[in-house]
Amino acid sequence: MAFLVRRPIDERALVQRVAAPDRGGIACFLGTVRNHHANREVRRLSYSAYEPMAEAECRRLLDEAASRWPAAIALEHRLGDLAIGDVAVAVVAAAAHREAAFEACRYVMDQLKHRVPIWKREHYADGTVAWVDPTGAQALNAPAEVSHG
Amino acid sequence: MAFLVRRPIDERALVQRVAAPDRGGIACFLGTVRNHHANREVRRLSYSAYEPMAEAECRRLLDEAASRWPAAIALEHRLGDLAIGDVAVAVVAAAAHREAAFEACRYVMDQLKHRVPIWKREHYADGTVAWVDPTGAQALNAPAEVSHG
Amino acid sequence: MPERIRVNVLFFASYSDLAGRESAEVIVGSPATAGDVVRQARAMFPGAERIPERPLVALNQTHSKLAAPVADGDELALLPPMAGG
Amino acid sequence: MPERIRVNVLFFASYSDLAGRESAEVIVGSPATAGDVVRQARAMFPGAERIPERPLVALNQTHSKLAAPVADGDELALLPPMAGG
Repeated sequence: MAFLVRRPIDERALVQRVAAPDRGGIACFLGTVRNHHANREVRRLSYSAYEPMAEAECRRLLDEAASRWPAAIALEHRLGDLAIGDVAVAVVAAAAHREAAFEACRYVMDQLKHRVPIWKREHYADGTVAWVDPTGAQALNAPAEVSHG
Repeated sequence: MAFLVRRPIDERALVQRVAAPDRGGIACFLGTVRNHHANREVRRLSYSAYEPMAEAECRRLLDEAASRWPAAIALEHRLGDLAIGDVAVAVVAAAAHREAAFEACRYVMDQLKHRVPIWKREHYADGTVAWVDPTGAQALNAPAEVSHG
Repeated sequence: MPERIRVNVLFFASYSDLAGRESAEVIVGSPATAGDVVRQARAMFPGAERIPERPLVALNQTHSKLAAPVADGDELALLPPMAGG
Repeated sequence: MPERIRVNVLFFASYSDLAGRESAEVIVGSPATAGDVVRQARAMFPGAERIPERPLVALNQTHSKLAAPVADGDELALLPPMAGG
Protein backbone atom coordinates (compact mmCIF):
# COMPACT_ATOMS: atom_id res chain seq x y z
CA MET A 1 0.00 0.00 0.00
CA ALA A 2 1.53 3.31 -1.07
CA PHE A 3 0.97 6.16 1.36
CA LEU A 4 2.62 8.68 -0.96
CA VAL A 5 0.74 9.52 -4.15
CA ARG A 6 1.35 11.83 -7.08
CA ARG A 7 -2.30 12.20 -8.11
CA PRO A 8 -5.29 13.91 -6.46
CA ILE A 9 -6.32 12.27 -3.19
CA ASP A 10 -9.72 10.59 -3.29
CA GLU A 11 -10.84 10.83 0.31
CA ARG A 12 -14.02 8.92 -0.41
CA ALA A 13 -11.95 5.92 -1.54
CA LEU A 14 -10.07 6.06 1.76
CA VAL A 15 -13.35 6.10 3.67
CA GLN A 16 -14.50 3.06 1.69
CA ARG A 17 -11.26 1.28 2.54
CA VAL A 18 -11.78 1.50 6.31
CA ALA A 19 -15.58 1.47 6.54
CA ALA A 20 -17.18 -1.73 7.86
CA PRO A 21 -20.58 -2.72 9.28
CA ASP A 22 -19.17 -2.92 12.81
CA ARG A 23 -17.39 0.44 12.63
CA GLY A 24 -19.97 3.13 13.21
CA GLY A 25 -17.64 6.09 13.68
CA ILE A 26 -15.43 7.50 10.94
CA ALA A 27 -13.17 10.45 11.71
CA CYS A 28 -11.34 12.12 8.84
CA PHE A 29 -8.84 14.87 8.45
CA LEU A 30 -8.06 16.65 5.21
CA GLY A 31 -5.12 19.00 5.02
CA THR A 32 -5.51 21.43 2.14
CA VAL A 33 -3.13 23.97 0.64
CA ARG A 34 -3.63 27.39 2.20
CA ASN A 35 -3.22 30.66 0.32
CA HIS A 36 -1.24 32.28 3.13
CA HIS A 37 1.66 31.27 5.33
CA ALA A 38 3.27 33.57 7.89
CA ASN A 39 1.52 36.58 6.29
CA ARG A 40 2.85 35.83 2.82
CA GLU A 41 0.63 35.09 -0.12
CA VAL A 42 1.21 31.57 -1.39
CA ARG A 43 0.59 30.81 -5.08
CA ARG A 44 1.40 27.10 -5.13
CA LEU A 45 3.67 24.63 -3.42
CA SER A 46 5.41 21.35 -3.89
CA TYR A 47 5.93 18.45 -1.52
CA SER A 48 8.92 16.16 -1.67
CA ALA A 49 9.91 13.23 0.53
CA TYR A 50 12.60 10.78 1.47
CA GLU A 51 10.28 8.32 -0.13
CA PRO A 52 11.31 4.86 1.07
CA MET A 53 11.65 6.08 4.63
CA ALA A 54 8.41 8.06 4.47
CA GLU A 55 6.56 4.95 3.32
CA ALA A 56 8.13 2.88 6.10
CA GLU A 57 7.44 5.55 8.72
CA CYS A 58 3.78 5.82 7.70
CA ARG A 59 3.48 2.05 8.02
CA ARG A 60 5.06 2.13 11.50
CA LEU A 61 2.83 5.01 12.51
CA LEU A 62 -0.39 3.29 11.43
CA ASP A 63 0.63 0.02 13.11
CA GLU A 64 1.33 1.95 16.28
CA ALA A 65 -2.03 3.74 16.17
CA ALA A 66 -3.86 0.46 15.45
CA SER A 67 -2.22 -1.08 18.50
CA ARG A 68 -3.39 1.81 20.70
CA TRP A 69 -6.96 2.15 19.40
CA PRO A 70 -9.32 -0.46 17.95
CA ALA A 71 -9.48 1.41 14.67
CA ALA A 72 -8.87 0.82 10.98
CA ILE A 73 -6.85 3.69 9.55
CA ALA A 74 -6.04 4.88 6.03
CA LEU A 75 -3.56 7.58 5.10
CA GLU A 76 -2.41 9.26 1.91
CA HIS A 77 -0.04 12.17 1.40
CA ARG A 78 0.35 13.80 -1.97
CA LEU A 79 3.75 14.71 -3.45
CA GLY A 80 4.67 17.06 -6.29
CA ASP A 81 3.10 20.36 -7.29
CA LEU A 82 -0.16 21.36 -5.61
CA ALA A 83 -2.46 24.34 -6.09
CA ILE A 84 -4.34 26.32 -3.45
CA GLY A 85 -7.20 24.23 -2.10
CA ASP A 86 -5.76 20.88 -3.18
CA VAL A 87 -5.85 18.13 -0.57
CA ALA A 88 -2.27 17.45 0.53
CA VAL A 89 -2.98 14.81 3.15
CA ALA A 90 -5.94 12.69 4.21
CA VAL A 91 -6.25 10.50 7.30
CA VAL A 92 -9.36 8.40 7.91
CA ALA A 93 -9.93 6.34 11.05
CA ALA A 94 -12.94 4.05 11.50
CA ALA A 95 -13.90 2.44 14.79
CA ALA A 96 -16.90 1.07 16.63
CA HIS A 97 -16.98 4.20 18.77
CA ARG A 98 -16.28 7.79 17.88
CA GLU A 99 -13.77 8.45 20.66
CA ALA A 100 -11.33 5.88 19.23
CA ALA A 101 -11.90 7.17 15.69
CA PHE A 102 -11.23 10.79 16.66
CA GLU A 103 -8.21 9.98 18.79
CA ALA A 104 -6.57 7.66 16.28
CA CYS A 105 -7.11 10.18 13.47
CA ARG A 106 -5.66 13.06 15.43
CA TYR A 107 -2.72 11.01 16.69
CA VAL A 108 -1.77 9.97 13.17
CA MET A 109 -1.94 13.57 11.91
CA ASP A 110 0.11 14.92 14.82
CA GLN A 111 2.75 12.22 14.50
CA LEU A 112 2.89 12.48 10.73
CA LYS A 113 3.94 16.10 10.97
CA HIS A 114 6.74 15.28 13.36
CA ARG A 115 8.03 11.96 12.06
CA VAL A 116 7.39 11.42 8.38
CA PRO A 117 10.18 12.89 6.22
CA ILE A 118 8.19 15.11 3.90
CA TRP A 119 9.10 18.69 2.99
CA LYS A 120 7.14 21.57 1.56
CA ARG A 121 8.42 24.30 -0.74
CA GLU A 122 6.18 27.32 -1.04
CA HIS A 123 6.08 29.62 -4.06
CA TYR A 124 5.02 33.14 -3.10
CA ALA A 125 3.22 35.86 -5.00
CA ASP A 126 6.42 37.98 -4.99
CA GLY A 127 8.27 35.27 -6.94
CA THR A 128 10.36 33.92 -4.07
CA VAL A 129 10.41 30.34 -2.91
CA ALA A 130 11.00 28.93 0.57
CA TRP A 131 11.24 25.59 2.29
CA VAL A 132 8.70 25.66 5.09
CA ASP A 133 10.18 25.18 8.53
CA PRO A 134 7.41 24.53 11.09
CA THR A 135 9.95 24.91 13.90
CA GLY A 136 10.58 28.50 12.81
CA ALA A 137 14.37 28.19 13.21
CA GLN A 138 16.15 31.18 11.72
CA ALA A 139 19.12 29.30 10.30
CA LEU A 140 16.81 27.18 8.22
CA ASN A 141 14.80 30.03 6.81
CA ALA A 142 17.78 31.88 5.46
CA PRO A 143 18.61 29.60 2.51
CA ALA A 144 14.95 29.25 1.77
CA GLU A 145 14.82 32.83 0.54
CA VAL A 146 16.92 31.89 -2.48
CA SER A 147 14.77 31.85 -5.57
CA HIS A 148 14.65 28.54 -7.40
CA GLY A 149 13.26 30.19 -10.49
CA MET B 1 -30.29 25.80 6.20
CA ALA B 2 -31.85 22.45 7.10
CA PHE B 3 -29.76 20.28 9.39
CA LEU B 4 -32.23 17.39 9.19
CA VAL B 5 -32.48 15.61 5.85
CA ARG B 6 -34.47 12.68 4.52
CA ARG B 7 -32.07 11.78 1.69
CA PRO B 8 -28.56 10.29 1.67
CA ILE B 9 -25.97 12.62 3.18
CA ASP B 10 -23.41 13.93 0.70
CA GLU B 11 -20.39 14.54 2.90
CA ARG B 12 -18.41 15.93 -0.01
CA ALA B 13 -20.97 18.70 -0.42
CA LEU B 14 -20.58 19.55 3.25
CA VAL B 15 -16.81 19.74 2.84
CA GLN B 16 -17.29 22.08 -0.13
CA ARG B 17 -19.57 24.27 1.96
CA VAL B 18 -16.93 24.97 4.62
CA ALA B 19 -13.71 24.74 2.60
CA ALA B 20 -11.91 28.02 1.87
CA PRO B 21 -8.42 29.05 0.75
CA ASP B 22 -7.53 30.25 4.25
CA ARG B 23 -8.80 27.13 6.01
CA GLY B 24 -6.15 24.46 5.65
CA GLY B 25 -7.52 21.93 8.11
CA ILE B 26 -10.78 20.07 7.63
CA ALA B 27 -11.93 17.61 10.28
CA CYS B 28 -14.93 15.41 9.53
CA PHE B 29 -16.97 12.88 11.39
CA LEU B 30 -19.33 10.41 9.78
CA GLY B 31 -21.62 8.32 11.95
CA THR B 32 -22.76 5.23 10.08
CA VAL B 33 -25.35 2.60 10.95
CA ARG B 34 -23.74 -0.36 12.74
CA ASN B 35 -24.90 -3.94 12.36
CA HIS B 36 -24.76 -4.64 16.09
CA HIS B 37 -25.91 -2.88 19.24
CA ALA B 38 -25.53 -4.33 22.74
CA ASN B 39 -24.77 -7.76 21.23
CA ARG B 40 -27.94 -7.80 19.15
CA GLU B 41 -27.91 -8.02 15.38
CA VAL B 42 -29.40 -4.90 13.83
CA ARG B 43 -31.11 -5.16 10.42
CA ARG B 44 -32.10 -1.54 9.90
CA LEU B 45 -33.16 1.47 11.91
CA SER B 46 -35.11 4.65 11.74
CA TYR B 47 -34.42 8.09 13.15
CA SER B 48 -37.11 10.52 14.19
CA ALA B 49 -36.88 13.96 15.74
CA TYR B 50 -38.73 16.78 17.41
CA GLU B 51 -38.00 18.56 14.19
CA PRO B 52 -38.43 22.29 14.85
CA MET B 53 -36.53 22.05 18.12
CA ALA B 54 -33.81 19.83 16.59
CA GLU B 55 -33.25 22.40 13.84
CA ALA B 56 -33.09 25.22 16.39
CA GLU B 57 -30.78 23.25 18.69
CA CYS B 58 -28.39 22.44 15.82
CA ARG B 59 -28.28 26.14 14.95
CA ARG B 60 -27.53 27.08 18.59
CA LEU B 61 -24.89 24.36 18.80
CA LEU B 62 -23.07 25.48 15.67
CA ASP B 63 -23.20 29.13 16.73
CA GLU B 64 -21.75 28.15 20.09
CA ALA B 65 -18.94 26.13 18.48
CA ALA B 66 -18.16 28.94 16.04
CA SER B 67 -17.84 31.34 18.97
CA ARG B 68 -15.37 29.02 20.72
CA TRP B 69 -13.21 28.07 17.73
CA PRO B 70 -12.36 30.03 14.56
CA ALA B 71 -13.97 27.38 12.41
CA ALA B 72 -16.64 27.04 9.75
CA ILE B 73 -18.87 24.09 10.56
CA ALA B 74 -21.46 22.12 8.61
CA LEU B 75 -23.80 19.47 10.00
CA GLU B 76 -26.43 17.14 8.63
CA HIS B 77 -28.42 14.41 10.35
CA ARG B 78 -30.55 12.02 8.40
CA LEU B 79 -34.07 11.03 9.45
CA GLY B 80 -36.25 8.13 8.37
CA ASP B 81 -35.31 4.54 7.53
CA LEU B 82 -31.60 3.76 7.19
CA ALA B 83 -29.77 0.57 6.24
CA ILE B 84 -26.54 -0.81 7.70
CA GLY B 85 -23.61 1.31 6.56
CA ASP B 86 -25.68 4.38 5.70
CA VAL B 87 -24.33 7.70 6.97
CA ALA B 88 -26.65 8.92 9.72
CA VAL B 89 -24.78 12.06 10.67
CA ALA B 90 -21.94 14.14 9.23
CA VAL B 91 -20.08 17.00 10.88
CA VAL B 92 -17.39 18.93 9.02
CA ALA B 93 -15.27 21.67 10.59
CA ALA B 94 -12.76 23.73 8.62
CA ALA B 95 -10.20 26.04 10.20
CA ALA B 96 -6.82 27.58 9.54
CA HIS B 97 -5.26 25.09 11.94
CA ARG B 98 -6.05 21.47 12.57
CA GLU B 99 -6.43 21.75 16.34
CA ALA B 100 -9.43 24.06 16.00
CA ALA B 101 -10.91 21.88 13.27
CA PHE B 102 -10.61 18.69 15.33
CA GLU B 103 -11.88 20.25 18.52
CA ALA B 104 -14.87 21.99 16.94
CA CYS B 105 -15.83 18.81 15.08
CA ARG B 106 -15.64 16.66 18.17
CA TYR B 107 -17.46 19.18 20.33
CA VAL B 108 -20.37 19.37 17.90
CA MET B 109 -20.66 15.57 17.73
CA ASP B 110 -20.52 15.17 21.51
CA GLN B 111 -23.06 17.91 22.12
CA LEU B 112 -25.35 16.73 19.33
CA LYS B 113 -25.74 13.37 21.04
CA HIS B 114 -26.69 15.01 24.32
CA ARG B 115 -28.77 17.96 23.21
CA VAL B 116 -30.44 17.50 19.87
CA PRO B 117 -33.82 15.77 20.20
CA ILE B 118 -33.37 12.87 17.80
CA TRP B 119 -34.33 9.26 18.55
CA LYS B 120 -33.34 5.97 17.03
CA ARG B 121 -35.46 2.85 16.71
CA GLU B 122 -33.56 -0.33 15.91
CA HIS B 123 -35.04 -3.31 14.10
CA TYR B 124 -33.33 -6.55 15.14
CA ALA B 125 -32.75 -9.80 13.32
CA ASP B 126 -35.17 -11.56 15.71
CA GLY B 127 -38.02 -9.32 14.59
CA THR B 128 -38.16 -7.13 17.67
CA VAL B 129 -37.85 -3.36 17.69
CA ALA B 130 -36.43 -1.06 20.37
CA TRP B 131 -35.89 2.61 21.00
CA VAL B 132 -32.20 3.05 21.71
CA ASP B 133 -31.42 4.51 25.11
CA PRO B 134 -27.76 5.55 25.30
CA THR B 135 -28.12 6.11 29.04
CA GLY B 136 -28.95 2.42 29.49
CA ALA B 137 -31.77 3.14 31.96
CA GLN B 138 -33.83 0.02 32.60
CA ALA B 139 -37.21 1.74 32.76
CA LEU B 140 -36.70 3.03 29.27
CA ASN B 141 -35.66 -0.26 27.75
CA ALA B 142 -38.73 -2.09 28.92
CA PRO B 143 -41.28 -0.57 26.55
CA ALA B 144 -38.75 -0.74 23.79
CA GLU B 145 -39.04 -4.53 23.69
CA VAL B 146 -42.58 -4.23 22.37
CA SER B 147 -42.65 -5.21 18.73
CA HIS B 148 -43.86 -2.57 16.34
CA GLY B 149 -43.66 -5.04 13.44
CA MET C 1 -53.21 35.97 33.12
CA PRO C 2 -55.97 33.31 33.01
CA GLU C 3 -56.61 31.19 36.12
CA ARG C 4 -56.20 28.08 34.03
CA ILE C 5 -53.17 27.49 31.88
CA ARG C 6 -53.44 25.38 28.74
CA VAL C 7 -50.18 23.69 27.72
CA ASN C 8 -49.65 21.65 24.56
CA VAL C 9 -47.72 18.59 25.74
CA LEU C 10 -45.73 16.57 23.18
CA PHE C 11 -44.67 12.95 23.64
CA PHE C 12 -41.77 11.59 21.59
CA ALA C 13 -40.31 8.19 20.77
CA SER C 14 -40.75 5.71 23.65
CA TYR C 15 -42.83 8.21 25.62
CA SER C 16 -45.24 8.44 22.73
CA ASP C 17 -45.57 4.64 22.78
CA LEU C 18 -46.25 4.72 26.53
CA ALA C 19 -48.82 7.50 26.41
CA GLY C 20 -50.43 6.08 23.28
CA ARG C 21 -50.41 9.51 21.65
CA GLU C 22 -48.10 12.20 20.34
CA SER C 23 -49.66 15.20 22.01
CA ALA C 24 -52.25 16.25 24.55
CA GLU C 25 -53.70 19.47 25.87
CA VAL C 26 -53.01 19.66 29.60
CA ILE C 27 -54.79 22.22 31.76
CA VAL C 28 -53.29 23.27 35.09
CA GLY C 29 -54.09 25.98 37.61
CA SER C 30 -52.00 29.15 37.66
CA PRO C 31 -49.20 29.50 38.64
CA ALA C 32 -47.63 26.22 37.45
CA THR C 33 -44.26 24.81 36.54
CA ALA C 34 -43.19 22.42 33.79
CA GLY C 35 -43.00 19.77 36.52
CA ASP C 36 -46.66 20.34 37.41
CA VAL C 37 -47.62 19.77 33.79
CA VAL C 38 -45.54 16.58 33.61
CA ARG C 39 -47.21 15.26 36.78
CA GLN C 40 -50.62 15.83 35.31
CA ALA C 41 -49.70 14.42 31.89
CA ARG C 42 -48.39 11.20 33.48
CA ALA C 43 -51.72 10.73 35.27
CA MET C 44 -53.92 11.40 32.25
CA PHE C 45 -53.36 8.26 30.19
CA PRO C 46 -52.92 4.57 31.03
CA GLY C 47 -49.25 3.73 30.48
CA ALA C 48 -48.11 7.32 30.77
CA GLU C 49 -47.26 6.72 34.43
CA ARG C 50 -44.31 4.65 33.13
CA ILE C 51 -42.77 7.85 31.79
CA PRO C 52 -40.11 8.85 34.36
CA GLU C 53 -41.28 11.22 37.07
CA ARG C 54 -38.55 13.68 36.13
CA PRO C 55 -38.03 13.39 32.37
CA LEU C 56 -36.01 15.78 30.25
CA VAL C 57 -38.30 18.51 28.97
CA ALA C 58 -38.18 21.30 26.43
CA LEU C 59 -40.31 24.39 26.88
CA ASN C 60 -41.13 26.13 23.61
CA GLN C 61 -38.37 24.20 21.85
CA THR C 62 -35.62 24.97 24.32
CA HIS C 63 -34.23 22.62 26.99
CA SER C 64 -35.79 23.57 30.29
CA LYS C 65 -35.79 22.74 33.99
CA LEU C 66 -38.88 21.22 35.55
CA ALA C 67 -39.01 24.22 37.88
CA ALA C 68 -39.55 26.63 34.99
CA PRO C 69 -42.92 28.43 35.09
CA VAL C 70 -45.32 27.72 32.25
CA ALA C 71 -47.69 30.16 30.59
CA ASP C 72 -50.91 29.72 28.70
CA GLY C 73 -50.23 28.48 25.18
CA ASP C 74 -46.78 27.05 25.94
CA GLU C 75 -45.49 23.92 24.23
CA LEU C 76 -43.91 21.41 26.61
CA ALA C 77 -42.13 18.42 25.09
CA LEU C 78 -41.24 15.30 27.11
CA LEU C 79 -37.94 14.03 25.73
CA PRO C 80 -36.70 10.45 26.15
CA PRO C 81 -32.88 10.09 26.25
CA MET C 82 -31.63 11.40 22.92
CA ALA C 83 -29.96 9.02 20.51
CA GLY C 84 -28.85 11.03 17.51
CA GLY C 85 -25.56 10.45 15.74
CA MET D 1 34.95 -5.05 10.03
CA PRO D 2 36.90 -2.75 7.65
CA GLU D 3 39.05 0.01 9.12
CA ARG D 4 37.30 2.52 6.96
CA ILE D 5 33.54 2.83 6.95
CA ARG D 6 31.76 4.04 3.83
CA VAL D 7 28.41 5.71 4.51
CA ASN D 8 25.99 6.92 1.87
CA VAL D 9 24.87 10.35 3.11
CA LEU D 10 21.61 11.81 1.79
CA PHE D 11 20.73 15.51 1.84
CA PHE D 12 17.09 16.56 1.60
CA ALA D 13 15.15 19.75 0.95
CA SER D 14 16.99 22.85 2.29
CA TYR D 15 20.03 20.75 3.23
CA SER D 16 20.29 19.58 -0.35
CA ASP D 17 20.28 23.23 -1.46
CA LEU D 18 23.03 24.05 1.06
CA ALA D 19 25.25 21.10 0.17
CA GLY D 20 24.62 21.56 -3.55
CA ARG D 21 23.91 17.85 -3.92
CA GLU D 22 21.49 15.12 -2.90
CA SER D 23 23.99 12.51 -1.75
CA ALA D 24 27.66 11.90 -1.04
CA GLU D 25 29.84 9.00 -0.05
CA VAL D 26 31.48 9.80 3.28
CA ILE D 27 34.37 7.72 4.57
CA VAL D 28 35.20 7.69 8.29
CA GLY D 29 37.53 5.63 10.47
CA SER D 30 36.09 2.76 12.53
CA PRO D 31 34.43 2.94 15.03
CA ALA D 32 32.24 5.92 14.15
CA THR D 33 28.85 7.36 15.05
CA ALA D 34 26.20 9.06 12.95
CA GLY D 35 27.43 12.31 14.52
CA ASP D 36 30.96 11.68 13.20
CA VAL D 37 29.57 11.22 9.69
CA VAL D 38 27.54 14.43 9.98
CA ARG D 39 30.63 16.36 11.10
CA GLN D 40 32.57 15.14 8.11
CA ALA D 41 29.73 15.72 5.66
CA ARG D 42 29.33 19.33 6.85
CA ALA D 43 33.03 19.95 6.14
CA MET D 44 33.10 18.37 2.70
CA PHE D 45 31.18 20.93 0.63
CA PRO D 46 31.02 24.73 0.60
CA GLY D 47 27.70 25.73 2.10
CA ALA D 48 27.22 22.43 3.91
CA GLU D 49 28.61 24.01 7.08
CA ARG D 50 25.32 25.94 7.26
CA ILE D 51 23.54 22.66 7.94
CA PRO D 52 22.98 22.57 11.73
CA GLU D 53 25.68 20.84 13.75
CA ARG D 54 23.12 18.48 15.24
CA PRO D 55 20.48 17.86 12.59
CA LEU D 56 17.80 15.21 12.71
CA VAL D 57 19.14 12.06 11.09
CA ALA D 58 17.79 8.74 9.89
CA LEU D 59 20.01 5.68 9.79
CA ASN D 60 18.90 3.11 7.24
CA GLN D 61 15.49 4.77 6.98
CA THR D 62 14.76 4.90 10.70
CA HIS D 63 15.01 7.96 12.96
CA SER D 64 18.27 7.72 14.85
CA LYS D 65 20.36 9.45 17.50
CA LEU D 66 23.66 11.03 16.53
CA ALA D 67 25.36 8.72 19.02
CA ALA D 68 24.28 5.62 17.07
CA PRO D 69 27.21 3.61 15.65
CA VAL D 70 27.44 3.37 11.87
CA ALA D 71 28.60 0.39 9.84
CA ASP D 72 30.05 0.06 6.37
CA GLY D 73 27.33 0.43 3.74
CA ASP D 74 24.90 2.31 5.98
CA GLU D 75 22.62 5.02 4.61
CA LEU D 76 22.53 8.18 6.72
CA ALA D 77 19.96 10.84 5.85
CA LEU D 78 20.15 14.44 7.12
CA LEU D 79 16.59 15.61 7.67
CA PRO D 80 15.52 19.28 7.79
CA PRO D 81 12.49 19.99 9.99
CA MET D 82 9.66 17.99 8.48
CA ALA D 83 6.68 19.79 6.98
CA GLY D 84 4.21 17.18 5.83
CA GLY D 85 0.47 17.55 6.23
